[in-house]
This record gives sequence, structure tokens and C-alpha cells, in this order.
Amino acid sequence: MANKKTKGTGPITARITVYPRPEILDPQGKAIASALTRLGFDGVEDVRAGKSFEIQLRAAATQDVEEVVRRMCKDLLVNSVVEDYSVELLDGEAKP
Amino acid sequence: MANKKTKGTGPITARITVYPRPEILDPQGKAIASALTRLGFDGVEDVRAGKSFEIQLRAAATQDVEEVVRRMCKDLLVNSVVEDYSVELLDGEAKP
Amino acid sequence: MRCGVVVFPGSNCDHDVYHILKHVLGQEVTFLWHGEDSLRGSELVVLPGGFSYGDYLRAGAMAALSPIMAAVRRHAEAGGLVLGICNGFQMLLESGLLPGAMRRNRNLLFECRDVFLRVERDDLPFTRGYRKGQVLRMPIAHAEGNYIHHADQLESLEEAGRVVFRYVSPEGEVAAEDAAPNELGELWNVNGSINAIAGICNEEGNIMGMMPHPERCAEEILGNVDGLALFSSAVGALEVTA
Amino acid sequence: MSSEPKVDLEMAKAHGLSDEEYSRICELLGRDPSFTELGITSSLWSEHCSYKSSKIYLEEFPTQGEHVLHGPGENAGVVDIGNGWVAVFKMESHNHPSFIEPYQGAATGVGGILRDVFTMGARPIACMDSLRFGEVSAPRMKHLIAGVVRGIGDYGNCVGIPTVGGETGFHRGYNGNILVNAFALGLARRERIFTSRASGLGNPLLYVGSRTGRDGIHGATMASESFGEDSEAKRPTVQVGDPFTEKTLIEACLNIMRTDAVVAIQDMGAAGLTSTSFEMAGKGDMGIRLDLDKVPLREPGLSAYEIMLSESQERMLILAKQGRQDEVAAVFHRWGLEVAEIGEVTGDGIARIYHHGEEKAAMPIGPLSSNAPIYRRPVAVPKDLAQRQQAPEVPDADDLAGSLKRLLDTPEMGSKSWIWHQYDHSVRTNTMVGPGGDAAVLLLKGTPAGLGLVSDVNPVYCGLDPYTGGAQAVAEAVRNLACVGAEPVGLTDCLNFGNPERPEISWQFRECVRGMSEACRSLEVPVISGNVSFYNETGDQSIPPTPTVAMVGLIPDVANVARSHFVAEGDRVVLLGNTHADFGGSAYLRLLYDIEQGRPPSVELSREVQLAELLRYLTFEGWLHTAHDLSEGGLGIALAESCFTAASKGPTLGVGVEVDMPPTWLFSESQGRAIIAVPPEHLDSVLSEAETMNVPAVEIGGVGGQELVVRCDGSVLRAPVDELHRIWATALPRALDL
Ligand SMILES: Nc1ncnc2c1ncn2[C@@H]1O[C@H](COP(=O)(O)OP(=O)(O)O)[C@@H](O)[C@H]1O
Ligand SMILES: [Mg+2]
Repeated sequence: MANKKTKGTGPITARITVYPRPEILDPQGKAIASALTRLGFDGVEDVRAGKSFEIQLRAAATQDVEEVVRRMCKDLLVNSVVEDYSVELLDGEAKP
Repeated sequence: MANKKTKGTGPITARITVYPRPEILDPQGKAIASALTRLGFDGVEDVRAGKSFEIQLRAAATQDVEEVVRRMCKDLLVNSVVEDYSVELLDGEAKP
Repeated sequence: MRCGVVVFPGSNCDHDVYHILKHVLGQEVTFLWHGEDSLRGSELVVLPGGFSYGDYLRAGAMAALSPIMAAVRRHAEAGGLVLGICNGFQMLLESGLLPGAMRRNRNLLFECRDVFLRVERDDLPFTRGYRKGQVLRMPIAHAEGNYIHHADQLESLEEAGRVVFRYVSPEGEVAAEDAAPNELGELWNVNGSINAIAGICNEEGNIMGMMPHPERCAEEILGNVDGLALFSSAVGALEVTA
Repeated sequence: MSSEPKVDLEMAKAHGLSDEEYSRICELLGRDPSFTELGITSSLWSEHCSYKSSKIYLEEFPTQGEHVLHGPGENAGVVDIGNGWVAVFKMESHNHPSFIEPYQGAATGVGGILRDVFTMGARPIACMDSLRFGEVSAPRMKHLIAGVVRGIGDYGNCVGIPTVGGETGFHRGYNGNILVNAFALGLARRERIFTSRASGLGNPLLYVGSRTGRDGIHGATMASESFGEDSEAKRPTVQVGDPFTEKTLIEACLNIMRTDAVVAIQDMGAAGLTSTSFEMAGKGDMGIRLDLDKVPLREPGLSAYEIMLSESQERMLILAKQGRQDEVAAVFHRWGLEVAEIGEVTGDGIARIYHHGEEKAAMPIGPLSSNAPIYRRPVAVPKDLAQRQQAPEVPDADDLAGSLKRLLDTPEMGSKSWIWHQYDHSVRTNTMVGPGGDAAVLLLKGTPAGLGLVSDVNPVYCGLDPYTGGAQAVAEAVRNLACVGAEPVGLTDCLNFGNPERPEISWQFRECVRGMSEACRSLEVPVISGNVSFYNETGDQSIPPTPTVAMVGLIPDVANVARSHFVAEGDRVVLLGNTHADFGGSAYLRLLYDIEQGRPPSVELSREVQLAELLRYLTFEGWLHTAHDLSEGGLGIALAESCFTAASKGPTLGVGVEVDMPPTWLFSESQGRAIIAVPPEHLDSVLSEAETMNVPAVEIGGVGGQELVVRCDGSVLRAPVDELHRIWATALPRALDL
């Protein structure tokens, strides 16, 4: 599924996953963990609540797509003070 | 990386990705797409903004972990009227 | 022009700040459009509250990239006064003009209510009208006001005395970020900010950001004027430098 | 029209048209309607758009008054509030969508009502919400409550309009159908009011705002088989709100309305582009031509039918002056919004709709609306009414303090602050009194005057006696406004009922409207706008009749406004009005003994008039510190509330009173009553004024201490204010397991 295609002119979907850095307390994750436990799900040890973005791009042939996407993360999508991220490139359109 | 382990007693990390259903308006994705374009990133055709949850579980040997995680989605994490989701199971701890 | 209030798409408190500066304090004020690249000579620049770009992605993130923010940065570096309130504070963090970041409030809810603040610095252009240790009552209205910073940087922020306001009990006791609610279900540190931080400034003290809304408590008829001194101090500081 | 499914009677029925309605449209067109035309007809003639079951009753409402500029019929009503300003307001229901998806349903309800207001050229300055939930223990109910509240908050907060009041009720009658009624009020200069009336041959129609998707397409479900393949993808989808787009729309629309480039403007609400374009043209006796290929779409492949019926949010139709398109577009582009010219106004009175080079519809606009069906549905008194109205056995309150505490401990009577703390109620810095008082008070900056806003209805009363219940809702709203010194200028309503095709429901509706109308006449409050929501039923279980009333009043000088809580030790407490044994439908019987029986307290309209006049006069003179009306839970609850609702602004205060009545009457709900607290030096003037104005007034005690103490006929209710406060403040979150 995850096909690393770093250059190309076709449609590319980049999936970016953003998580709060491990040393940062994540109030949403904490709330979800306790809600799950309250609902009777046993064995939940930790929950991190992050974000996922799917970006459909039509990149120019000369571009290093992964590089472009990382720049999007740095410039806008991720706040590096509190967040980490990862990038996956998928060919064509992707649905979860 | 994605190792389907459906039963087990060890620590398992489930990663759940949740997206607004494709036919549903995604105002956040829309806003991000135009922000990227404003920033000079060309060729952004669509952005969907979703959520990602990483749940660390210590499951009982008898449990079908994927089944349990899907139940968590149904009961709490996902609003099926407007959202779709997918589940991935990773061994041990995972960081993006 | 003495005061400029920046308008972003989604600013909601722009008119409220304008009203205080113009009609309560009788200052010359102008609105500055986010797409401009000049402050048109404004000496005090206010980034107002609201939901710029709908608060989508992260509060303040998209506004922080607006053309006008480059001008705000230049103004600040030259020692000009910059005040960020609520969404404006979030923009200052997102643009790196002030350190740290915001998370969702600890109960994950939007909270609009009065809180109590202790004044930690009374020597800033924005706070000369207060006394150190004074307890103020001020409304908050936000969903992402849970301030955080890395432990070491937090320590140096504290050591440099750059925390301007802290959430406290009505008696002035600092409210821990994880304190349990009292018997009425109230939290004095509603959003769960680390070290009860409600407002900070830069090293030089000319940039200040805060989550509570001083412009909502600066008129007698609204029953609370605790926020007025903040604006009159800032305006007074301009007079001195002028 | 070949690409569309062929229309027949069966399909028309699947669209909700009756045999008779179908032949009427065939006759009117002189042929069978096309598929798109069927869609258009079925939505224009739907209950929601045509008011076909309610119209004959709504005509009873008094709609004129000295302040009224526009009554029902426009997007929102308009009243003059002096100094060249007008207030524009309306309330609307979003019940069904909120039950399916509480967050988006409630959020889009707020978005829709705001559009109704700024469409008129008014800047929205305040919202209220009237909510009815089922029992908190009912299935999904906590989820619904949390979602609705978050949805209302997130939308209003983001657009920067304060939610300054509202009401919240819980009753098992709403377990299967919750109610979400949203109110919005805006201000405009008198001469700058816009209407939706089209004029000017050849003037261009501009589409602005969000793109069109398949959101909430009416009838598409029923007709989906005829689409053949991929019918799954074409089923109606939940409407999602985008408050940020709304905020920019507000700014851009108000901006362009300050120019003279715009002739008319209308939001796309229920039935989307269909009702918008037909109404606009219809009001001006004009025709329209629409080119649907020009409509901005969110996804490709929407049919003409879908485009005409989509209910995607945050869209407006603007009729611009010819040649001024670019000017309009520039303003919208500045705010980051899309603009598309999709058609024009024509002179033949016909709506012609083109898509993919075909004429999909050609319908005479005037006849379509003048031929819309109107029904006088059969009415019948519910069979069990007499039995339900039988006087209930009223258990004595032996433990007065215990009864009071148990009442305060219910979500019904407890503080609603968990809800309204999630609403920004202070943005725009006009909120002098926000949620938590009897009525909200808004400043009108630059003038000494202010506005009072309130929303009221007691569905239990309405269920037991809809006529009295309807009158009571109006009377209570007037009373609440009087407590802040406001004189009513108009009301808007949201009439929430079950299925009007059932005779008992139509009877409830008729009686409620009759009661409201009579009260409106006596109290001189015109109805300037409103909304009807029928079919609030699950199985054959209908909701209690719920005619929500939202009322706006004018306060000449806000400096003297009294508070609903005690503010000064030593103030004398006076009870206004007469107390009787009124327990039918009372909170006391319902919440403590699960008895919902008897006749609700009668409403003596002339007494309500006198009481309201007195309260306004006393406020005007500046003699009142506190004024709080008596409603659910009676004197006991009102006294308790006045002791502690000050807490967020200062210390709580106790009170000690002695009244001459049987102890249980502390919880009687006799109408026409209020308590006031008066500085001692004004007591004599207040009492003599009350006598002059023929309002019964008894000094019953004084403010002070830290206890609530009530002596009556030898019994004593004594409780520490702090304890009562704790119970009341935490009742709702505890019931929600928070
Ligand atoms: N859903 C809500 N939104 C905003 N304010 C609310 C809501 N529900 C209740 N309130 C506020 O709580 C207070 C008490 O409401 P309610 O018990 O209905 O008052 P009353 O009995 O005087 O009619 C009012 O000030 C009202 O504005
Ligand atoms: Mg009420």
C-alpha cells in the first residue's frame, strides 16, 4: 500500500500523521483513555490523540514530493514545539 | 510495519485513523487546502483532515484485539454518521 | 496613528478592542487588514481574539502566516508594543514571537467564565497600572488555552520573570494545573495551564500575550473594570516614548 | 428532460404529495411534471415550507404594533427600537437533524438562524437557544445533550456572536425527539433593511458562499431506486456547518449591503436553491432563469434535482444590479469567498431551469405558491384529557428543606451553567446580564437604552391544557422582561408539535395558538416572526406540545436594571401577586412525586399586565435591587435562586421571610407573581405604588445572613445557603456523570 514515490507528475496522496510529543501531556488522549476504561474496555494503558491529513497533490515532475510535503508540515501543519509527525506517500487517491 | 496480530497478551498498539466520509463537507480540510495554496504550495487539489488515535493495549489472551478496537471505535471514537475509519495493529509500542 | 487593531478573517474581538481604545480611552485607532504589509505607523499593535481561519488545524496557526505578521515582527524587534489577546496570544505563540504552545483545555470544552488572575509583573508597559500580587477578575472564552512548554525552557521563562499573569483562587493562591475542582465543581485554573500561566511577555517586555479578555471588563456598566488599566498603561507608555 | 426518471403518481406519493396535490400540479402545468419539477413542487408544498397545516391558525396572531416594520413573511421580523435602530429577530427549529447528529444538527441550526437575520441587512449581536431533552437516563441522551451543547457553542463562538440566554428542559416526552430551537437577533439602521423581493429585468443572480454538495436532499432517499447504480453514494447526507465561512459571509454581505449594488438577498435554507429562488422571484412577481452548470459543486455529477434541493450550508443568493457584478465579487473575494453568476431575473413569471443544455423545469412561480395546499385538519380533544386534568392529590411537604433540596437536585431545576459556560456570552461587550438571570440584558452602545431577551415555555402545562399553556408562555416571557425593566416590542416563536394529521395534535396546536394570541393581544406583544415544527413523533409517541416563545423588550435606561439575585444585606423583600393552591403540572408534583396531572395555574392576563407595568415602573424609578419572577417551583425555588446566583460575581446572601400560607404552597406555581428586594428607604414608595397599580404586595422579610429561612403557618424551612448552592450548582453535571 505505502509506495514510496518521491517524484512524479501524477496525482499523489500524502498522508501525514501528527502526534503530540511523548513528553507533552495530551489532555485529549488522557480523556479518551479514561472514557474507554469507564466504558468497560480493560487493559487500555495509554492513548495518544493525533491528527491525520490526506493531501491530494498534483506535483510537478521536478519536485521531490516528500520534501515538499515535509515543508508543508514545517510551515503549517505541525507545531514542532509540541508535535511530531510522519509522512507516507500513496499513489493516486486513497481512502481510509 | 503493520503486523496483523489479532490475539495476544503482549502490549499491542492499535492505530485508528478516522476521516470525514468522502461525501461530507470537511471545513477544516478546506481551510487547510486554501492556507497551503496561500503559502505558495502549488498543485494542492484536496485536503481531508482526520484524526489518528494510538491506543496501547494489554489484551487478554482470549480476546480478538481487532474486534475489541473496532468496538471502541463504534462506542466512542468514531461518529459513524459522518466518519469512516480504519484500524491497524502494531506490535509493541509505536511512535510516528 | 497610535493604535492598530489587526483584523484577520474570523477575528471577533477586533471591534471590542477598538471600542475600548477609541471610545473609553479616546485614542486614535485604526483597523489593519491581515493582508497588508504595513502597520501604517501604529505604535501599539493589538492582535485581537476570535477564531481566525475558524481555529481550524490549531488556533492561530494560519493567521500567524499572514502577510501582516512580518510587519508585526519588525515592529516588535524595533521595540514597538504588541499585545495578543486570546486568539492573538495563540498567534504570537504560533509565530514564535513568544515561546510555548497551547493545547485543548483540560476538560476539552470551550469555557467562557470569569477567572482570577494574579499580577506577576507591574513594570511592563502593559501592567504599570497594576500592583504586583494584585488579584484581578477577568473573563476567559476559549477552547485552547492550556499553555505548555518544555520543562527546561519553562524554567528559564520563569527565571527571567516573563510570566505576567497567573490563574489563582480569589484569595490569590496559584492554582495547580491538575488541581481537583472545589465543591462547587469550579477550577481556578480552568484550562490546565502549566504553572497556571495566563500571560507571558518577551525578554524586553514589549510583546505580551494573554488568554483572558481585558477588553471585556473595562467599562463600569459591565460591572467590572479590572481590564481597563491594562489598556491605559499601554497607551500611557506610548505617551512617554512619544 | 430525457435523462431523468419518469414521474408518476406513485413517485409523487413517495415524495410526500397526496393524490390531490399531484393532480393539482399536473393541472397547473398542463402536463406531468418532470423529475426536477416534482422535487421542486414537493419541497415547496411540504409542510416545512408551505405551512399548509398551520397557516389558518397562525393568522390569528396579532402581528401589528407601533414598533413593527416587518412582521411574519420576511426572513426575520423587524421592530423599531428608537434612535434610528431596528431589531431583527427570529427563532427556528432544528429538531430532526439534531436527533440524527446532535453536534452538526444543532450547529447548523445556529448557522441557519443567523443567516435569516443578516440576510435582512442586520448585524447579528445575540443568540439564544431553547432546548428540550428527554430523561438523562434515556438511551443516547447524554450523547445528545453533550453534542447539541457543543454544536451550538462551537458555531456561535466561532462566528463571534454571544449566546446570552435560553432555556433547557428535561422530560420523558422528548426521549425519542429532542428539540433544538435557535434564536438570533441583529441590529440595523432603519433605512438599511433588505428584503428578498426581486426586481429589475435582467438583473444577475449571484451565488455566494460554500459549494453545493448532496447534503440533506429531500426526497432523494425515496427516489433513489430510480437512479439505478451507485444509489448508495446518492443518499442524503448530514449537513455540516462551517462557521468560519459563515463569519466571512456575514462580513462580506454586510459590507456589500452598505453599497447600492444589491437589489435583494436571500439565504439558502430549507429546500435550498429552490425556495430561495422561487421566493425571491415570487415576491417581486418576476420570473427567473437559472443555469445550474454554473453552480459551484463540491463533488462532480450532481443532477439538476440534487442541485435544486441540496441543503448545503453557508450559501446565499444575491440579486445584484446589472453591471455591478464585479463590485460584488470583489467584496466576496476579499473575504475569501466564491462567487458565481448563475442566472437572471426575467419578466414572464416563470422559473426556467437549465442543466447540461436541457430545460429541466419550467414552472409558473405565482400559481405554484398561490395554489399551495392549505388544510384545516380535523381536530379532536384527546380522549384522556379529562382524566389528566382531574385535580391531583397534593402530598404535604412535611420536610420543607428536604423538598427544596430534592427539587434543586434535579437537572430540571439545577443550574444550567454547565451548558452556558460552553457558550461565549460576553463577546461584543454588550452583555450586561448574560445567562443566569431572568432575562438577558444587552447594551445598545452609544445610548442609555438596552434590550431584554428571554425565551420561555412550560410544555407540561401545555400538555395538560394547551390554551392555558400557550397563554402562560407569553405571560411568563413578559414577566421575565419586566423583571429587567423591559417593555416587550415583539415576539418570535417556534411551535413544536407532533403529527398534525392526528386530530389530537391539531387540537393541541389550535389551542396553544389561541392561548398565545389572546395573551399577545392583552399584553400588547405582536408576533413578528416564527416557525412551525410538526412531526416530532417516534412511533405514535408525540412530544408534549411545546410552543417556545422568545421575546424582546426595550429598556429605556439600563442603569437601573435590577438583578435576579440579592445584592445588599438589609434590603426588604416583597412578594408581588397572589398565591393559591396551584399544583397542576407543577415541578413539585412532577419532580418529587412523578405526578403530572391537573389543570395548570390559570393565567389572569389583566393581572399580568398590571404586574409588568409595576415592575417596569419600579425599575425606571431605580427603587429595585432585585427582581425575580416566580415560575417553576414557586416561591421556595425563587428565594433560593436569589440567594446564590450572585455567587459568580460576589458572595452569596441569605434571606429570612415569613409568609401567611400553608407550607406546601411554597411550591405552588400561581402565575402573576414576583419577588423584589428593595432598599429600606424605598419600601414605602414601592408598596404604595403597588397599591395604586392594583398589584397585591406584601413585605415578607429581609436579605441577610447565610441561611435561607422561611416561616409559614408554624412550619420553618431553614437551610444554609452554601449547601443549597452546592446542590444546585452541581445537579446537572452530576446527572450527566461528569
Ligand atoms: N440552553 C441554554 N442556553 C443559554 N442559557 C440558558 C440555557 N438554559 C438555561 N439558560 C439560562 O439559565 C437561566 C435559568 O433558566 P430557566 O430555569 O429557564 O429560567 P426561568 O425559570 O427564569 O425561566 C436563564 O438565565 C437562562 O438564560
Ligand atoms: Mg423557565
